[in-house]
Amino acid sequence: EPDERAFQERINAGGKIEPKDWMPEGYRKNLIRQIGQHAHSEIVGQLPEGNWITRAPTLERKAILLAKVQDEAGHGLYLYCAAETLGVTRDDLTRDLLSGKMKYSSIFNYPTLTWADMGAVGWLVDGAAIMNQVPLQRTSYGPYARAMVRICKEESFHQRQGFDIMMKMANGTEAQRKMAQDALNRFWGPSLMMFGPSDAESVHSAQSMAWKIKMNSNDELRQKFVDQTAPQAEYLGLTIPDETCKFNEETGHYDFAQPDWDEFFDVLRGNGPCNTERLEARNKAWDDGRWVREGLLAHAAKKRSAKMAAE
Amino acid sequence: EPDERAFQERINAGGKIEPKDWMPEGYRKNLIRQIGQHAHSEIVGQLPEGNWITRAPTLERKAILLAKVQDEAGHGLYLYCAAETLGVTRDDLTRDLLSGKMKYSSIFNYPTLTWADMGAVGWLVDGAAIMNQVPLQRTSYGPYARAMVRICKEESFHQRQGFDIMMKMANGTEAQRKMAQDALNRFWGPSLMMFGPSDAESVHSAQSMAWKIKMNSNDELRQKFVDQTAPQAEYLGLTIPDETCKFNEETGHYDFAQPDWDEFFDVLRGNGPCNTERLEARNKAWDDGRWVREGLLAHAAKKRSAKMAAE
Amino acid sequence: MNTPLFEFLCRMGDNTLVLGHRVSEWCGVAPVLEEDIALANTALDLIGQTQLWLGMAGEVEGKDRDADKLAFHRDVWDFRNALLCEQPNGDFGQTMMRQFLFDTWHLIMLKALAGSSNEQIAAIAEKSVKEVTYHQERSADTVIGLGDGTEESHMRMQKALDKLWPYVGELFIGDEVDAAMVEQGIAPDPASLRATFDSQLDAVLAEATLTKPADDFAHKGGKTGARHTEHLGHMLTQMQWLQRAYPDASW
Amino acid sequence: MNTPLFEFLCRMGDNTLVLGHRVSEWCGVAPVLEEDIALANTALDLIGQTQLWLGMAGEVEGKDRDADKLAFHRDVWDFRNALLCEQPNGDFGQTMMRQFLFDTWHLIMLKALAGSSNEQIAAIAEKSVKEVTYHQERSADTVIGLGDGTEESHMRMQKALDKLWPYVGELFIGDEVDAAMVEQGIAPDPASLRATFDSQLDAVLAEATLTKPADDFAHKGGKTGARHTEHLGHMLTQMQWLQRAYPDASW
Repeated sequence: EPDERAFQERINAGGKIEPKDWMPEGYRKNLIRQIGQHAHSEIVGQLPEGNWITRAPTLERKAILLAKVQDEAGHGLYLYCAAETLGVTRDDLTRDLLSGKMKYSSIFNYPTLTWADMGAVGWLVDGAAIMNQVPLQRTSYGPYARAMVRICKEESFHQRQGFDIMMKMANGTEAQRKMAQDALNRFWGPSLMMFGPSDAESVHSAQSMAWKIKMNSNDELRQKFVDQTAPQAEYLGLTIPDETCKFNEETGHYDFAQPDWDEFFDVLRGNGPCNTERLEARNKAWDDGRWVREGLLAHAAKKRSAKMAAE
Repeated sequence: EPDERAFQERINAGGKIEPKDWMPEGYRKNLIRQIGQHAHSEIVGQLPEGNWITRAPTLERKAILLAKVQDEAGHGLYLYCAAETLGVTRDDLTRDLLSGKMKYSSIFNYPTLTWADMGAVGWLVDGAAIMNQVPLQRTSYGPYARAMVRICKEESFHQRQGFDIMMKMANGTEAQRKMAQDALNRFWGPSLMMFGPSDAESVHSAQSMAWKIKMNSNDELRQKFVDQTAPQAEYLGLTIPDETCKFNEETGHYDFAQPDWDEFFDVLRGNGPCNTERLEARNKAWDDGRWVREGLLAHAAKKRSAKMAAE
Repeated sequence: MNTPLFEFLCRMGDNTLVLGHRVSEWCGVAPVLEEDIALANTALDLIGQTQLWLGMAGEVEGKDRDADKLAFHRDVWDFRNALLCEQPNGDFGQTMMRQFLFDTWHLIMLKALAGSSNEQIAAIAEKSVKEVTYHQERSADTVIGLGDGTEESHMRMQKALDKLWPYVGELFIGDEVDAAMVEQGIAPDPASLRATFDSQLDAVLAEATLTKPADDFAHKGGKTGARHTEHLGHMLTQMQWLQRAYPDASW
Repeated sequence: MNTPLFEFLCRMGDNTLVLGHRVSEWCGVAPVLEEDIALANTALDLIGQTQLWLGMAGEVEGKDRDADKLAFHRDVWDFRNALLCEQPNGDFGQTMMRQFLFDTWHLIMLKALAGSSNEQIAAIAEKSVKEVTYHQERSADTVIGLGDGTEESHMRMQKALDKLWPYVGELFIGDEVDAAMVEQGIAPDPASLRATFDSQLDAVLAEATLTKPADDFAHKGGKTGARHTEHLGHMLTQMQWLQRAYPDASW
């Protein structure tokens, strides 16, 4: 098919696909899934950090955390807008999130249990997210690529803030060091899982890479993440909960053990520590907010018709 | 009327009126109001103390407070039973409480703000309650008098526990002493109000005293309370928030200033600091519990009919 | 040391601290994404203002207490926020009604403080006016939109107004601290702000088709600290937890 | 010092502490007065048992920590209660379902502990068996009454069971602490209690017309302390507030 060939050639040449351009149905569908999941992750991702806003230890930390969570909501907004250019509405996507039909990043199904988790989330979770997202600034779909540019700028700021919290904790009192180590212990494996299973097992990978909506292999990014993070852990004086995690002179990379993939699939199936709570929280917000959305819509309609009557 | 005369003579002779005995309609009505209000006070009275059960400072204090609140629910139960002997149901009385038609003791419309308030409530509020209740053990209505005997025994135990908390606080750290004094400052006036306005202004007093459902004048009991409490405050090293509160050698009693009766009437009208919260809490409990009450009733009915079918 | 000034600064800072905390409780669970963002933004501004007010309070006091020390190491009786600020969020309507009532007072107050004889206060007020102007526009719009929305939203907003109304009066009750501020040209007499407040309120309520309650009974005890509601203590258990549990740590 | 024994005692004591706290949250707001009394009574028993278990844990540890020190001065990671105990109350049905699941396990466990080689543990267990027998009868009756009540009560109880089921498995998962206890004849192998639990559970669920979920997935991390749920930290802000804010005070 000539359309499809032209489309692929344009991508190969580094061109951008824009909303009104022809695109294969699979491309559209895959993008909706991917951007939608990413948007949902930003939204659900507010919850584990929101859990500590009311307990932040200083006014400054509270402000930083609030700003961060606000940014995440903003990222959700950009991404829903990007998805909408593909012909779905935000409400459609939201309903699929709330019914459990669409997923969000599994990492947000883990609980935040101490203040150090705010550090670990920034350092590890945002760190892993950035690894995934930086290449996506060059993705083939224009609105998505542009959203990623804005998002990446803010994410790397968040990651630095997270690392800063970890430094304070790691250089703090004995209890703080303990919290920091405990946070690393709990978030290390789940962070490695953020890149997805090995590409060998991944269904969508080859086509997605050809379409440039996936830019690197999962294993490649995971290795990059470990290579970046392991020396940072050392710098913090914390121990990565993996005895095999060592620099390998031969490969020039850090060796590391695979995370517990059984746990990953458990979480995907809905059995993560917080799956139920997260979906309940979002569903409750949506249901409790119905009267507000309806009220504001009704008011806007009244104003419109009053304006039309006056014209 | 001979019935009425015989009734009054029996009371004058110190006899007890029992549920099946003839009684004037006014006597019945007044008793229902008085016993019902007393029962409601026990129920609503769980809330200000319940507010600190989850924050009790030691396991022992938590256990003592739980036991106390449990006793109060028990007192409510005795009193509703006594009221039911007069031909109303507990549900009738509850509905009148929830709609605001029936009152409960105004003191429970004040907030409990520090742990010292648990002491002040026991020492002052239970102390004032006992002053009111001890004479009621001799009230003319048998079921009421017998309920009061059980209640008074437990109340005086509670009062001692409250005083014990105050002692710990008053002899504790600077912050604890501050909490103790602050609690006394806030609860002194409201405690004096517990005896009601001066008898000169009280509508029901004369008839109720003839019927022996009120045994002493409000002012008399208030004076007794001040005479008992002032030396205790002194013993604790706390200052009663009333400069005029001094022992008067001539009268043999403590002088004291009247509490702020405007505030009292504000609270009665529903404008106390916690009127709204208290009624909301009780209404919510009742509404949320509907399915439970209905479920248990339905199950009991099923069991009954299964049993009848089997016979 | 200037005790009335310290008190006054705590009142300003505790208002923003406590209300900021309440607003931040909404994080991630607002009715629409745009509201999540707006509420976080409001909370953020209020926390920022808290740092300025309580920071200055600490300096004025001169006892080596900074804004964090004041925020996280005082117990209920030392808090000076108006009772309105500590009231629970309730539903979104109650939250926005509380916000509108507070914002409207806050903006009038801050505009007056921008002319304070105390330059530092004038500067804090000037900075805050910009933020609060936006808060007030937003909360007024929401009150109007929901008051004049559906039958349900109207009913909920009227209920919210009725519930919160008894906490409005305290904002305008003066005491000896206020008198000292007036005398020094630092701050306005609270009562003097009422007329402007009422006229702005009436205009918004009219558009929102809401009825101002007839009873003007006013709860008090927040800004003097004499008697807060039971809600504040519960808020502090959360807010101050880490500082209380690990007093030696730095974060 | 006997570390596995200390761990074991903390597990027993933290279960009763945390569940006792949850139950005490109902104070004054139960569906009927008789339930107010019964719930307060259950909470009271559990707090009393906590004093015994954590008191003994402190003695065994020998670091001068008494039951209060352990209850009020540890942070989440040091808590050893099963995740089931820290789950929120939800509605009354969820509270009673949690209670029934816990009571049923608890009673079987305590009966086994009554034969412990450690006399002090045997004595605590024996005293507790009396109380918990009553708890279990009551919670089983309530589960039956509400399960086999109205359509709504049935639906709510099934929902409660479905929600809490993933927290049941942890009660029966053993680890090296349990192995040490078995070896010393102090406590039974957790897995060995499952058959009795299941048969008692099945009997009650049958009478309650409720269906046991098919999926046996079990959350874990509570009794080892490796990963509690987010609920525990919030509970501790309340529970430990006064002790944390005023560490030098005695009460």
